[in-house]
Amino acid sequence: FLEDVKCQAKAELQASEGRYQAQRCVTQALQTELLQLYSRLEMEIPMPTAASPPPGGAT
Amino acid sequence: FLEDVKCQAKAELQASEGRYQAQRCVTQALQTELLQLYSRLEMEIPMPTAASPPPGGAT
Amino acid sequence: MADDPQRNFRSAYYEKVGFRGVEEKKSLEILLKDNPLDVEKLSTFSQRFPLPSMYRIHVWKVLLGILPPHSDSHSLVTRYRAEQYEDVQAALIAMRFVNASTPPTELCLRMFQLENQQLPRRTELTQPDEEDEHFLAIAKAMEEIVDDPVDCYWLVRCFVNQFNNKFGDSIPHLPKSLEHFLSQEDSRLLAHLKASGCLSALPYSLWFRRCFAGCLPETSLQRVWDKVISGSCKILVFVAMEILLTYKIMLMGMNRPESVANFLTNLPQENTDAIVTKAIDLWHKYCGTPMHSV
Repeated sequence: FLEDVKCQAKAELQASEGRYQAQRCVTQALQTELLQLYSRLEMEIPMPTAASPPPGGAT
Repeated sequence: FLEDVKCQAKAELQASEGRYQAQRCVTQALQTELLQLYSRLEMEIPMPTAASPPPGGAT
Repeated sequence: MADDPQRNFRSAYYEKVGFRGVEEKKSLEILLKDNPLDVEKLSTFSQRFPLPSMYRIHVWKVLLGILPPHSDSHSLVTRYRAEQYEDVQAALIAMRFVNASTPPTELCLRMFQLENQQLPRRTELTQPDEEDEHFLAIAKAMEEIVDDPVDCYWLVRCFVNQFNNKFGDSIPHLPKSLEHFLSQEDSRLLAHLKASGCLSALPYSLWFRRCFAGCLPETSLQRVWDKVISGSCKILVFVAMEILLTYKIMLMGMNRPESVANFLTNLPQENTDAIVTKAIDLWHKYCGTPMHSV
């Protein structure tokens, strides 16, 4: 019976791990897309750099 | 003793789920950011696709 | 019950000779060998005794649930925690919220906001609000106490969450509680603070929202946080009261609320260990010493 509980716990943990890995793939795809978009924006539009204060540097 | 095993499994699962939930928050934040960037791109550059829709033919 | 002159004498003696610390360290080591760890006993220990610095971070992590009670899960859970940290940080970098030159405290804040789905839009980044400032102050102090950035983030995150969840409802009542205990310890001082209008100008946010982060140096602060993390917010009242009692003469000479507020926000940093020790004694005197045997 104890083995049973352990097996179940392991399966649940694996399922959680699987969900996590799937989300990670999504996240990575989104981050890649974000990178591309940023570089496109930077090429095509002069970025309003002056308007966006550097993080932490706001006064 | 059985309770003990269950408790341990639960704590591990919770930590794993926390990691998964954080990934979900990341996904959402990335999507929001992407959306914003796309709308900025569309406003500021005449998009190749957006330039050619027939007038009044918006779907 | 708290007035046990014999015990006080003994502990004062041991403290001088350094025995007390050794015995406490031994009993903590026994507790830490338990598997699973008895979180209840660990908090009782932490309520009663100062944590030896070599075990402090570990005990805090257990008390805050960053590490589970089962020691054989620690390496797995530590890996999960580290991955979560990296995932969130990587996303913030990708979104250009933070970069290599972002101060660690701000990184902590943004990560915390992202995980709570409260990240502001990057185009609408404004000045940190009051709540953010409290968070940043706590993060700054934690950063001084904890070397590892992953541990530091997790400790700040869980400290703030636990503090708000557990004590959120009590915090607004702490100023009244301070007034109550001060009336018993030193009614003259209280009367003066009231009459001069200084009582309402005391730095309550610094004391009761930031838990003295930025007010006490870290070596003293961590002994207060031992008590907060193990389950008491009342200790904050007694630290505040002991500060007032320690600087009574000075405060009695001040009549302008701004001067009092200014003095207390920029507290002299030399006397603070003694203040914390006396505050903990007062706290035990009024609230009792947790009696679980350790």
